[in-house]
Amino acid sequence: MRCFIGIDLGSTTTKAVVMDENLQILGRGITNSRSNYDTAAAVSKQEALIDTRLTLFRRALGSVPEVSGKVDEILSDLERNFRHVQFLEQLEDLEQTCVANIKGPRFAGREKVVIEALEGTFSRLRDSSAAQYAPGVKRKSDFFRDLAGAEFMSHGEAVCKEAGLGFDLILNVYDKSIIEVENRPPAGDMEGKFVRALEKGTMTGSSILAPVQSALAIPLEETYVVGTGYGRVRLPFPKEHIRSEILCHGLGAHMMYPDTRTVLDIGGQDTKGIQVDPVGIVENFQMNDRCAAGCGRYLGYIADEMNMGLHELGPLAMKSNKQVRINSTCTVFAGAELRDRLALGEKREDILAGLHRAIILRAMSILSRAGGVKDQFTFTGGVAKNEAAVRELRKLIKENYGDVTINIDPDSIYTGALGGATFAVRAVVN
Amino acid sequence: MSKPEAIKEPSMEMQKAMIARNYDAITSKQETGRKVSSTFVPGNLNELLMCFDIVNNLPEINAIQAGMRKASGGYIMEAEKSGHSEDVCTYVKADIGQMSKGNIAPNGKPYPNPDVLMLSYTGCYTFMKWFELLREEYKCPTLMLHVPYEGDGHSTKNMRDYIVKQLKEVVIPGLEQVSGVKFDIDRLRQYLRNSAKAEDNLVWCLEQGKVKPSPIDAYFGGVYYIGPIFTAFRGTEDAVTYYEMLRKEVQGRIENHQGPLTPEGTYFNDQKYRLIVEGPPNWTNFREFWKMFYDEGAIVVASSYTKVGGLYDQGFRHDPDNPLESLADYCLGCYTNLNLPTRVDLLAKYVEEYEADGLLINSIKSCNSFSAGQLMIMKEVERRTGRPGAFIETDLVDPRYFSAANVKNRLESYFQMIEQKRRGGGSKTVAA
Amino acid sequence: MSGKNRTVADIMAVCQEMFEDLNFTYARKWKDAKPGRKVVGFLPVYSPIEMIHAAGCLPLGIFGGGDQMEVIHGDAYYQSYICRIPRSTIELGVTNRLDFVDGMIFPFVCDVIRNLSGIWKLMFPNVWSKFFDTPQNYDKSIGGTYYVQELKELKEGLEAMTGRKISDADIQRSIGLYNENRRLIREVYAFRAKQPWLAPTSEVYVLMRAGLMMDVEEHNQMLKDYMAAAAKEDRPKRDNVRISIYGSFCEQPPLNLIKSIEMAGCYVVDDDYSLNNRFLMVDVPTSGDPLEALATTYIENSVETSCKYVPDGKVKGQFHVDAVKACGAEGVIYATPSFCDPALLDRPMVCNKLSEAGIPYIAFKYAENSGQMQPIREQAGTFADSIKLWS
Amino acid sequence: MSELITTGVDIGSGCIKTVVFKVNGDKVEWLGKETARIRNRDPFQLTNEAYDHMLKTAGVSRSDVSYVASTGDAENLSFATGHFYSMTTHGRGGLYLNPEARAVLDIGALNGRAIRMDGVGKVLSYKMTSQCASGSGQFLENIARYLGIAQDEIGTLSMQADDPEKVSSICAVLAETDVINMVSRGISASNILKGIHVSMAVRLAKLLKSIGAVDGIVQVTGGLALDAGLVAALNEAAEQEKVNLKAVSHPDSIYAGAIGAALWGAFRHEKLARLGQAA
Repeated sequence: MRCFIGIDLGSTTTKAVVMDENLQILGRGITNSRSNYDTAAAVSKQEALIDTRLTLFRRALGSVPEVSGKVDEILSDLERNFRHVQFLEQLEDLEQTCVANIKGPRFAGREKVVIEALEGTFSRLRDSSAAQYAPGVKRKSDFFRDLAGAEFMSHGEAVCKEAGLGFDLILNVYDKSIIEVENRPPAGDMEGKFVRALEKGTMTGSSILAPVQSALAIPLEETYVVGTGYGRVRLPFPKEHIRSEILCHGLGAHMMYPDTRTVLDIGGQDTKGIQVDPVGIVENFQMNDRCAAGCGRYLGYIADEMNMGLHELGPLAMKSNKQVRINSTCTVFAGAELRDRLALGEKREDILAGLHRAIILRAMSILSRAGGVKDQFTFTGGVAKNEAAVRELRKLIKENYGDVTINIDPDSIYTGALGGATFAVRAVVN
Repeated sequence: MSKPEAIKEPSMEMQKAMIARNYDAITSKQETGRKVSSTFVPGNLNELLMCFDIVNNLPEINAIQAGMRKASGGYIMEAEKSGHSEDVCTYVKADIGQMSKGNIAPNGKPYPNPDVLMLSYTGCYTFMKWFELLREEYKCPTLMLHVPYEGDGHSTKNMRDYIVKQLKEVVIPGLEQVSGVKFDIDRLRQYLRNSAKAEDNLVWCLEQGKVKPSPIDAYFGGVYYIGPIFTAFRGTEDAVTYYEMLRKEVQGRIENHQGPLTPEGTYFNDQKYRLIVEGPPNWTNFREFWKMFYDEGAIVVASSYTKVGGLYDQGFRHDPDNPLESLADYCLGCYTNLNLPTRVDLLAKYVEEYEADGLLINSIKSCNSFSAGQLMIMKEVERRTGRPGAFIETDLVDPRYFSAANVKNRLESYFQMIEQKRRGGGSKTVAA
Repeated sequence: MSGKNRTVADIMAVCQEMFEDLNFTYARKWKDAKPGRKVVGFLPVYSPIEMIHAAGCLPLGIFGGGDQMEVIHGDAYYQSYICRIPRSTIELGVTNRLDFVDGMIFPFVCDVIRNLSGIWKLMFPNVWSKFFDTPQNYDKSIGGTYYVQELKELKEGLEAMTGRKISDADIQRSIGLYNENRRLIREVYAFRAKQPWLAPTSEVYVLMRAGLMMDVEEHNQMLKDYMAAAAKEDRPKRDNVRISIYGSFCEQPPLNLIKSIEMAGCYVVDDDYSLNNRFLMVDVPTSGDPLEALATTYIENSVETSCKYVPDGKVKGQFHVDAVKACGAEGVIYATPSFCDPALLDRPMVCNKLSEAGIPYIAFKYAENSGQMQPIREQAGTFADSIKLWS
Repeated sequence: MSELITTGVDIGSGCIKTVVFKVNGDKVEWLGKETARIRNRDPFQLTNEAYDHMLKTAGVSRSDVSYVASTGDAENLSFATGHFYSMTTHGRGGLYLNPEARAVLDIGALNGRAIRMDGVGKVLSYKMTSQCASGSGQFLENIARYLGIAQDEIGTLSMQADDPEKVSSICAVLAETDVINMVSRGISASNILKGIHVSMAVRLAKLLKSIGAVDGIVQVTGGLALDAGLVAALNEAAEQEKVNLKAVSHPDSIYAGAIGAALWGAFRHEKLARLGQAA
């Protein structure tokens, strides 16, 4: 079948959306951008195609009366198992890479101990992965780096302590290796992995297997790809396949909410305020200037500084009932400000609440610069998933612009890619 | 495909020779015994200085030259090392840094110390500090001409009288003393007559931006067109000849339906977007910056930067019949001496009269006189014209503040937006 | 409560409240107290507020929003490389906190404040606003003549706004009150220079800031009360060094910054904070033509600060050297707002002059909403250490 | 003049340093030292532990100590006798580590500080970097972590660079993106690290010049003092500037602040004792 793909190469994550020729979304995929853009584009596209398969499965299972009412469960089971297979595959790659990286004077005479510690760590990682992928478990991140990393820290530190070994040594091997693993092009054989996931799953019975297999057999043809985002110039695409991220964001938001007039996107290193007209055409836009203060990366730094997952910041901030005023949104100095405040005896949740407000205040300024907020308003980007940030945004929008419908789509991080995919359809179909 | 041979126009060669002659006159002052003044572009009193046989040296132009030669970055660092803040104007720092690096003019010879600092402080606060700083260096006489700002949108008799009085009682006696030449008002009248002639032709050329395709680029090309009249040549016969020549060239391009020449030496005929630009250009990456425009088919049809040294297209001419008063009016009317509402009026008028797609602002970190308030200007011009504006940020001569990727991203987004709006057809504007 | 019974804490409570009040309750109440009253705002550094007073209006000093104001719309008007005071001033405007202000005066400070006057005209076309350009030529017959005429135009503007003529006697009366205000302020400064432990700058500063927002006669009384009350305070003298602060004449630092400097072992014995009330250094004559009196005092007897041209290069910066000697400071902290062109361009010239005179100095930048005080304490503290250990 | 025990406590953003000295007039004996990484712990509690551990190792008890001098972020340290600010202490500490030094460059995680002093440690002038952090140690640490390079490998790698790649962005976050771009363009870690070192060195050289340190020995102290690549870049920057500065480091550079504090503490103690006698 004909697939139209939009890829949004952002500074921290790369997103892809697959559409059919009727502008229906078939799949979405995301990965972290890191250093190799070709790989990031390939991985996100592959992820979107995996998601497309799931959509096709859903369509196929829709006509199987035996599973009616149970399709959601079956598919989430299938996906969960698929992800687990994928995780274990990457974990193995990581372990091999780590072992290969134990060389040089730093390890002289200690190779054996270090390898043992690594093996111990990875064995625990494999064991605990089953729990991570158990039904109903909420994972901290979508990315291998984050998932493996967090587990590696806790297991590794424990293993090293038991072995009387400095953790820094192992951590360094991990840092070196994860970058190599991430930048390797993705392994193929999607279909094989789905089959293995099926086998691993609790569901058996021929009534499912046949439709799934037929869905697996549908060829996915990449009819037209449009690239956008911060790194678009580095994408290996001809110029006519590249669109400005502003345009893609505007159009993407319009596709999700046709009545939207103002869009705010908070990305890793930029914040954009966009006004769109009733047909999704951008009328006006503003972005932050040469300084990335108050962008998504800011929260990343804060999370690192507090030794927390990015997903945990919002919930902690929600616990605050006395917000601390934070005036600096310089990303790097955020850590210093945080320490300053902690030293003054302020509570973590109160500081965090203040930091979230600071980000939103920056965004409010950019919106103001772009011409204010008109009904309907759509908030997109990674920060749109953060409940504390959303709470502040709602408050400030109401105070400054009154009652405005605020749209936040759980898949809003894909807005730019969605716009790109729409452009791809238009390039061929219209 | 082989590269076509770059075309050059006679006016360019002539200007180049004029500039070279002026640098030679400056750097050979020991031999010729001529006096040299340092002064600024906006509100410069070139005709008056000529009356005293004083050669005119312009530190702003020297900083631009250093920027285009890619030397300004080093000079700025030098000035910052000696205690100048990272926050302040890079023209000043390039000038001061250049001094501690031998102060070599583009012709390879050292700049002599000026005999007088002619501080005609028009529309820019920093000028005042700049010459206070240079005064500490050169310890030479400094003549301050305070030009009041047109805060209420117009000049007043009091302002004009104040300037004329300063000219009569401070500037002219000061220049007589420095040069040993007695002031002759008829000489000034003759120079002003020349100025007015050249100004007529300049205005004609700038107004051809209304033609489609535009035979001129009123920003990147514009900085060359204004060269002689804004600097050491206004009032000279050379400048009169230059503008006659320029006019003929523009006329020729109109007849051939040609656009202006790009630095690559080809005519830029395929013009997709017509822009009005506000703010000075970036000099360190001037060609790269320009290329981002013509590569995308964007032509600048009018700009405010070409008005910093005089708002001739709005009717002002130097007037031999009222010489000192007309110098006062000239100073008062320079673009940066206008208040914000007046600047908005002017830019909105350009958008309409030149049938532009919108206003693009190049916001310069160094220049608060231009930059403070530009976002308001953009909002207002968008509101009044219903055409979208765009905002990019660079600096005059500090290479650290030119982020090519950032500028390109915004420009491309802007052009694609205009394109999309055209295709979308009839979509209504941002006007509230 | 007034008069001799007021304690420092009482006075400070009043001042602190006014200083922090971003809704300008005092000025609103003043305006409502009598029908037809008008309020005229003015920005740093210098405006002849006697003229506003003579017009029967309350002169209201507007110094931005400080560190407690969240700036949303103000940032939409300014790039990141522009100082903070115009942003927060715009924020005050668009959030209707200045909706009761009938007129605004933007005096000459720099290009940013100058252009703010134009923004104000575009944003609030119904408010009378004036860019007030004081002369940079200090010859009485040239700059003075120009200035008298400018004052006349200012007077006409105020008259048109209030619908009431201003007589010479009105202006003379106002000059008299402000002469007293300036005299008392000089006394407070002298008191602090003599016994800085009794009049910490974190107090004097707030006292001065509040003074520029209240009725001048009320402030005159308050200044007297403060000196009487402060003299009675039991505050021990500490092993601190004496320093002067310069460069802070326009955008003001957060109060915490002043406190941090004091905490790090410095007594501030001179400063150029809220300079409007000390800009004229002598009494303005109350006889003769009052406009000429104001003009001549400005021309002949006003402070040297970065927004004034110094005609004689040889004495540039000498003013600061003399001021340091007069107040007995042991060093100078040249503290400027980030992106403040006047102060930052002046800095090398003034600091060189200090060095030549053997006066130690340090320099740093701040913003009205600076939140991190650790680097400030570190720099001021090291400065205090160096004077303490080796001077 | 009598023998006395003095200690110095320096709380930094990542690490706590404590030292103990025996001072008798000009005779100075270093008895013990201890560092502790803060890593999400309460710095004051950690300081107590590290301090006691150090005293124990040195065989000194708390009651033997005449002056506890704090520096860095330790103004609120409850058991300190007095506080000295970091540029006062780094100047003195640098001089102790190298008596020929006439300037100190303290390079910490967020700020750089340049201090010029005379032969007895009196600070003549000083300046701190401020504002954007792309030239800071924290930035270097983030990039190294991203590249998978351990702290102690940075210097060696940097010195192997053949074509350093300059980081142009002013903002650290955007600079980080610059670096990611470099990796994607295949620039080696050596050249990236050296590029960062060069841009830091240029800023720091500017700082030194602005305080009038134009010749002689510059003692590098603080968290990044042991980064040989940075020190090499500093010397290259000095050479390019044609100033006769020589940047040197010392294995105990990280203790400079604590050492300076301890020694000024002794100085102050004696001064106070003299004043006490006089009174």
